[in-house]
Amino acid sequence: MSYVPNTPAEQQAMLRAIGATTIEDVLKPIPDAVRLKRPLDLPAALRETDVRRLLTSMAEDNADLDHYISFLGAGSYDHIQPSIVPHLVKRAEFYTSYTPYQPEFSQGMLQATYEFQTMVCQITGMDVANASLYDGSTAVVEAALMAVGAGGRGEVLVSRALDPQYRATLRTYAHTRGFTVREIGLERGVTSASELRAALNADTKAVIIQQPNFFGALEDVHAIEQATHATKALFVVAITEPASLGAIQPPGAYGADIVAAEGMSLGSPIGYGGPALGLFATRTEFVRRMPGRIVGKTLDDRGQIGYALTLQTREQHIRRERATSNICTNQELLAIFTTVYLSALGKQGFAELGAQCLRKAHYAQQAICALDGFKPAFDRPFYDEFAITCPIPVERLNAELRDRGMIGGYDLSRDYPELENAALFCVTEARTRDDIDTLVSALEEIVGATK
Amino acid sequence: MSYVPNTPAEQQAMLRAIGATTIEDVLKPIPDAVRLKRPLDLPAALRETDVRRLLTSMAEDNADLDHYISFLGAGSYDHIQPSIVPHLVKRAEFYTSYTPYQPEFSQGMLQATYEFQTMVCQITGMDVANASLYDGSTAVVEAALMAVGAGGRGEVLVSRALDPQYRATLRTYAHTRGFTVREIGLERGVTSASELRAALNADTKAVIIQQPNFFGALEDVHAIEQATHATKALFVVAITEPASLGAIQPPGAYGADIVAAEGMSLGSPIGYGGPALGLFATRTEFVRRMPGRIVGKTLDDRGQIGYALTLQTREQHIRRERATSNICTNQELLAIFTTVYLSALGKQGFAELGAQCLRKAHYAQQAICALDGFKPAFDRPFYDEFAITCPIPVERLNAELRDRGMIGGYDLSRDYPELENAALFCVTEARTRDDIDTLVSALEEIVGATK
Amino acid sequence: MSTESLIFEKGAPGRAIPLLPELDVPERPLDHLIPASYLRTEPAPLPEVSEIEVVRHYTRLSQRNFGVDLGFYPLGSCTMKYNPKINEDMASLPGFARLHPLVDDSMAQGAIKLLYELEQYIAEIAGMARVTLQPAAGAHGEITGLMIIKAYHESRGDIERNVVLIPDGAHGTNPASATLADYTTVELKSDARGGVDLAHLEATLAQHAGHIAALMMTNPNTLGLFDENIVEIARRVHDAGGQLYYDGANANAIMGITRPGDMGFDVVHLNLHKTMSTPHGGGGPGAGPIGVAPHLVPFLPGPLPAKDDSGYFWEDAGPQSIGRVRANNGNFLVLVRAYTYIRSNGPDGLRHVSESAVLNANYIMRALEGEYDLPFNRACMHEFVLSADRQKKLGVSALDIAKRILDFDMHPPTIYFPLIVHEAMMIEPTETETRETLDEFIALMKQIAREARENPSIVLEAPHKTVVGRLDQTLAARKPNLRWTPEREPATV
Amino acid sequence: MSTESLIFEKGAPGRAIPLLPELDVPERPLDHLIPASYLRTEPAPLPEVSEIEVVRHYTRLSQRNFGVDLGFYPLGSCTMKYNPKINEDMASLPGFARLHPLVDDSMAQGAIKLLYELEQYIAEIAGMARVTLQPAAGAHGEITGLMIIKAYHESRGDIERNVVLIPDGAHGTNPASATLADYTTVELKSDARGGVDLAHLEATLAQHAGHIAALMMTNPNTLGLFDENIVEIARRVHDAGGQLYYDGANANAIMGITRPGDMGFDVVHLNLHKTMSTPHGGGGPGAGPIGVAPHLVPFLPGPLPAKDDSGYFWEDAGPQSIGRVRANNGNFLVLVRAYTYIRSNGPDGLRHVSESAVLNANYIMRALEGEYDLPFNRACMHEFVLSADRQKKLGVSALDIAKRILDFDMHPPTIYFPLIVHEAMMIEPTETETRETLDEFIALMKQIAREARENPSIVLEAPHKTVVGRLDQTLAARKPNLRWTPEREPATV
Ligand SMILES: Cc1ncc(COP(=O)(O)O)c(C=O)c1O
Ligand SMILES: Cc1ncc(COP(=O)(O)O)c(C=O)c1O
Repeated sequence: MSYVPNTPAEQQAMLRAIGATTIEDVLKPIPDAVRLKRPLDLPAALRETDVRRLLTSMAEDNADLDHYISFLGAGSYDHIQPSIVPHLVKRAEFYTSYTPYQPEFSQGMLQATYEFQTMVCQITGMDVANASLYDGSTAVVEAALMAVGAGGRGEVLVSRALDPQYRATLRTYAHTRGFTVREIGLERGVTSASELRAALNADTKAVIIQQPNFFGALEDVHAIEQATHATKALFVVAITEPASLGAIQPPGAYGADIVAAEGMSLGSPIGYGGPALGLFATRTEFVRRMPGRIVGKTLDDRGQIGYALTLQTREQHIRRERATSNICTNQELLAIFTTVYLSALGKQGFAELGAQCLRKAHYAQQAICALDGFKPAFDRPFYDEFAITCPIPVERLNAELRDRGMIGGYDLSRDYPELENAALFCVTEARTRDDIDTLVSALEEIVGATK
Repeated sequence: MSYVPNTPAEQQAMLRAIGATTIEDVLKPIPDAVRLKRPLDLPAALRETDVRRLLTSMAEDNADLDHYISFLGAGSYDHIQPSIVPHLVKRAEFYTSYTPYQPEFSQGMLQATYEFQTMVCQITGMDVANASLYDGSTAVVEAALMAVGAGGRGEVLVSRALDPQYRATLRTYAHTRGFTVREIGLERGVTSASELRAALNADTKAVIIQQPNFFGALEDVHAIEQATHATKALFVVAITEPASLGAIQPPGAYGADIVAAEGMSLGSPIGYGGPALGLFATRTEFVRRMPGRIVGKTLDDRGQIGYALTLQTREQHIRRERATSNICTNQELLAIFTTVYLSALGKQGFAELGAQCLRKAHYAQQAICALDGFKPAFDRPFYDEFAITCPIPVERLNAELRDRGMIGGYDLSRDYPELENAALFCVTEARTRDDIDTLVSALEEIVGATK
Repeated sequence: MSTESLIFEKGAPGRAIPLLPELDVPERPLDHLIPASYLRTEPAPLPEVSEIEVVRHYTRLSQRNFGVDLGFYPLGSCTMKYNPKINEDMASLPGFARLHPLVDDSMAQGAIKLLYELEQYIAEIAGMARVTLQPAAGAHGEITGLMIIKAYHESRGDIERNVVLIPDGAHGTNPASATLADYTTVELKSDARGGVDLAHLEATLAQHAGHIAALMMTNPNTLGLFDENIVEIARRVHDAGGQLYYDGANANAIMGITRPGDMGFDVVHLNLHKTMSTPHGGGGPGAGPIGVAPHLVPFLPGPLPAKDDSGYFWEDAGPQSIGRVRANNGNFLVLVRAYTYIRSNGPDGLRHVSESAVLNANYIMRALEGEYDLPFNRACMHEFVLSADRQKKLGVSALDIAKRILDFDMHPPTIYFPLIVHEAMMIEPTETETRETLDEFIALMKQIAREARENPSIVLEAPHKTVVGRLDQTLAARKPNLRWTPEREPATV
Repeated sequence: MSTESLIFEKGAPGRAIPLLPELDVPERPLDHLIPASYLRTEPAPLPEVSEIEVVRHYTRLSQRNFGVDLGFYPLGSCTMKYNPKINEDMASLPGFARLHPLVDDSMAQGAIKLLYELEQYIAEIAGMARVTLQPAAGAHGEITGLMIIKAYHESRGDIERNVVLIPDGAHGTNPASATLADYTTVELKSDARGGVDLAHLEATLAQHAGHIAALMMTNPNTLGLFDENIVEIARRVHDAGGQLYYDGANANAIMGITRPGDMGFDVVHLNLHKTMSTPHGGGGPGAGPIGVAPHLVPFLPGPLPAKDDSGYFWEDAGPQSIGRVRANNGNFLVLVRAYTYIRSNGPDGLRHVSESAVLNANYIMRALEGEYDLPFNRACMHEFVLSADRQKKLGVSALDIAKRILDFDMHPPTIYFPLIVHEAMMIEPTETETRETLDEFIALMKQIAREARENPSIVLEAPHKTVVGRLDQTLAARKPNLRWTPEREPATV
């Protein structure tokens, strides 16, 4: 299947027009020494229908959320995508365009991005937001980099209840960039307040916590904020489940300096984890230190309202090695998913989303804990995820659930060896009571059979 | 799930604005005697996600062509739909519009329809085509009505090798409208030439045959044309499989007066048989007697090219009881499917389509006939369908095939009692050699097991 | 936007998109498979274009088209309401979209179930006994209904009934369908309140005594007015031996409020592409199922979806059936959309739809009655008809007003229909419009009324902002150019 | 098209779309579930709109945007080629789009297989040993590559290497990434033929002897020129102990013709959203996988897809790995599109892509060299850079020319990049354009050159036909208004 429109005859005529005979005449600048003298070793071309057949069968080799009842979250959440969202986002004018360097030709994308920035502020309670970063984990990295400052060193304190993959990513960057990451241990499922206080010092550039944290538990953000701001550190709140902001206090309300979040929950396909959507919001005073693209409202030469990229002097294409970040291609289309999604849900729907997740997760948690041998790993308030200590290893439990068409909770012992037999269950609005009851019966049956 | 945007409060304000208090004030003209005093007896409203769940499970209760290997045609054909076709046709500007009564606002649809009319002429070899009718069967009815003439009586001769459902439909209309339909019997799988000649008389208004006919066999159209035109009757060619026109002589080349066809093969979803697409093409001299909408090219008041509905004085909304047809809503969007499909296939692809179906069907027919007990029901040239006499009843054969994930051929004894144990197999370009070989092995195995 | 040439004017010789699978059976010469005389001698002269050309061409054409998703579309009688996207998704499910119509019933249980239930829903909404889902559109429903009525009369030996009564405001499909059913149409006059003139009805019934086959009418009628005498009308027609056919194009006004069956109708069609929110697709496809009263059930086309202990199946029609009115199972994917819509709304939702549609229409009507003539000053149902007579006297016609509306990204109302109102403008806002949109339309109509007085040329020369100006429809009809030809010469006919 | 207000300016209090399921568990007060202090006190002030408002708003916004599906988009360095629709379909399959990233490997066999094979394809195309698919974009690939290079040097105790060399024409992400990796950047001058100035390279290497960590470059470079000295450059940098990083943004020129690995590069990123036809989505998402030479494999981020007798699985990275560079498995659905594209084209197809891209660029370059300055008169690769210096003397800048192009439904080239060419216009037609489109663009550029001489004001005042005129970017930056607020006052910062 080729997408080159011109026929060999046309290409021949074009070659003639530029005074060449064969394409080799044009490729001459490429020295013979580096030329590939054989065809690439790749499978032969397939026609569209054969490609479709091949990929469809590969796709069907996966256990997707349409065919399995899932209680897996741990950073990626299964929410209902309203029908209008893909219909609108997949308008070709949106997805076949590029970065709006020519604003007169890109008002649609620019305006939608301005709306996106506004909505991110509305849900987080922050002042300003950018037009997206790669994902939640790199958004946390950018927050740390912003806190540390250009070329700066120092230390960043990170809660061990921050998503393990985020911590790993942050460590990778910190090592290269040259600042220290120190982890703050846990106490009953949340960041240890005493450890944090002990660790804070004049060199601390930022404190990074996650709310709700990796265990779904709610951190005592006020205490952390006070401790953090008592030094000169920035208070960075990471969010992997922004649907929580429908019900939970927004970081803007408790003094966060930066919110770095994963936005996939808000309307994007879960897609085996990507493309993801890094959300980044901060306070007005930091706007010129913010990474990433920003859209602003302005006027045209006829006095009409219009939108354009702005504050570009922060960016790599202007400031080069002194840019606030190296990001160029971002996750713009995902931002549009979120914009349409949040428009569709709206004020009422977003609150309802938060409340439904909260209620369903609590219904599930109580039902599971009523089973013999299952008990809460922590007694903390939680949002739509909760850790349960199970009577048998989570791996075994999940293998049994899989055979029953279910995807079980996340095996916490993978990242927290001390949490043996602990599973992190997630229950969103996409699960029905029936789904939950099915899980509970299955758990009972599985554990019963092992006795 | 409600799609009414205005809130109760807004509706209350609107009522006040028109001097009413409740909606009942506005509904007053509806007499109490005819008011429904109870809620409609329908299932309660469902939210979008519950509707999706419900319909998805109903859909999965069907054996669709993505999950079953099908050899069923008999008027509805499984062809490959190129990916771009739905992407383009499902542009909201197309499908959420209505009949282009305001041409300045509908140039897109009008131009595409003008292209459709042209393509229908190009593939059929006819002079003019309309913008679509309901389906192939009613297109045949319209052809008969056009031949009989307004208020006219007389007789229409119809081959028994015309799709049985088409014949049934024609009988229904003919009875009401007041003309006679006489069926011409078969001879070795095609219309009996002698019976036809014997039946033709001064009262004959039209001769209707199908090419390829219901058995996939090719009629001797030249002989039929000569016999038909020797009287004053119109020669109507019905086509259920227009993909055949990639390989087979077009009706325009053998003197057809009207082509009435089912266009679903050309890019539309098969959709349990509907929406279908009636194609109607004829010769220039008959254009003012043609049923249905027609788009013409014209100029605007600035001298620019534009497109508009034309020859509307034939139509019901102008001519009312003297219209050429009662059709109003047609199958316009399906016409756009066909237009995009034929553009995508293009000159080469359409010929390739015809050739592939022809070759694959012949490969399959030979392989099946090489099996013990299977033999051609007729020894006629065929396109992508062929009738096979099987060693066991078709119903039994098909039940076995179903259990093996296949959809067998059409059981011809349903409509032609004389064709006992005869199955009509269809093989299009959408079947692979592997599919065919799988069928052949299965047939062998099934019949072997019954011995 | 600049103009867009025809697809035939694009591309180049030899360009093609290799869409089909690689041939995997022997590539035998075609004339070894069938005699050469059956083979096409020249390939069809279709376009020779690349994928990007096709994509750009039809994407650009789509942008030259207006749809409900872009703005207000108050096209009277057409019910251009919002078409929910979930309907589209459900109709695209492979289990529906990729289902062969002739598979064994055991392989189509979900589809037959859907049709079985949809039939019941429509019967309940219309107040009828049973329903056929075969008809592809309203007009198809009409002729199907008339065939049933004819078969009914014939079954009683009542073969002299050759007259169908049709009010003067009726849609053109009504008389056209009557002719197609071999009936003579007789027009019924409207009275001063916009309803059927009872005296004229009486006289007509008397004049054609013994010959009345049916009355076809829509209620609310094409003026958007509910005929308050409907019970009386039904009684009189029935007394005269006629059947009552309900043209359901205007059913968006009545769901859950009143039912044609309860008004006395014997046959009812519903336009699912109007009332049930399935898109009109630029002119179609739609679906026009009809419901019938108990005495007409034996005449319905078949087969009909049925159910027994072993599941759902297609039941053949009985001996009195008129027979099929088309191949296969109706416009199935349109029916899936309608089913989705009914399940989404439920009983209360459907009633709310109709009440809101009626409210919206009255809201606009009352706001505009000062600026335009309102021929019948009564509460309207889901639509109403204004007359531009007053503007016409200033030289500005309904057509001019319509063209002026185009300049403001709104679709104009239906114009010059019904025929009984001079310079008619038939306005149907539907229930899915916001109050703000209604207010914008009202403001625009007032502005145009003012322009007609103060600056008529801006209206007469409209549209100003569309991709083409007013099109010469006379030229189009006088010298029909109905297809492209390679010589680029019009194929004049 | 008239303007479109913000979604926040639409709707009305209380409007909502009931999209979520009916709650089916007990509706307990939220503060019975968690302490009230954790609960949001005010709902987020999101829009209160109906479905039709959302649909119309974003449909209309989409029409205010230009994309490849509408027309020519020769944005240099960005490879705005046609994005095949089949790629979109494959990425929408539920088995991909609805797959949770943390399911057990046994439940993601198809996905891991796809990534495993894609890794091999990319390695083969780039001439590298292994590949990580984690990076989300080119710049992400760059920083990942630099981290690997740093880890490599560190692993050898070679910790004094703190300098990254970057040619003066390089893309801004290169120096920005180097800074992020805590390197000092040193700019390399270009020579008269547009390549790296070997003498300057030599001097720089000497000046920073023992400190050279890497050279980052793209070849063909940002002038669209292939650096013929690449083997020599690679040798010298390697001799100085540096590693070679290949910025693969311009790989559309070389597939199947030459490979970065064969040129001597140690790390290569490919922009799948450019070379492999996945859409840029208005700025993203993309994917920027990197391949590395054998000696760098131990440093790759993990996990990596692997395969054994029991199937596919994720293999953890070894002890030398730099660690993750993001959560989960990369921009997976973008990778699915790229996989689809590579399978569609096959080896010959990819080579044909690159050859055709090169041909198209040369075709335009030769047609325009008389009208605009061509700073380097050599055969170009898949793109080339013109200078509007000549026009600038007439008062018409590259920016003005770009704005004038907008009037003709084409997207302008990249302007003012690379920085080393005055009034640069960087033109990349890509292989998916027809000759006719190239000819149209050529004609337009000639017309604008003529206008610049004869009627400059028409260029200076452009665009004339877009939905907004030239936007005041100074105002935007001086008084940033970055979000809507209810008071409708800009949140000035
Ligand atoms: C009042 C009325 N009756 C009948 C019809 C015919 O319906 P259809 O177009 O579906 O055939 C229409 C359609 O416009 C109508 O408005
Ligand atoms: C030459 C060059 N290098 C690097 C990049 C950065 O790639 P990305 O935008 O994917 O981060 C670009 C993108 O525009 C580029 O053109």
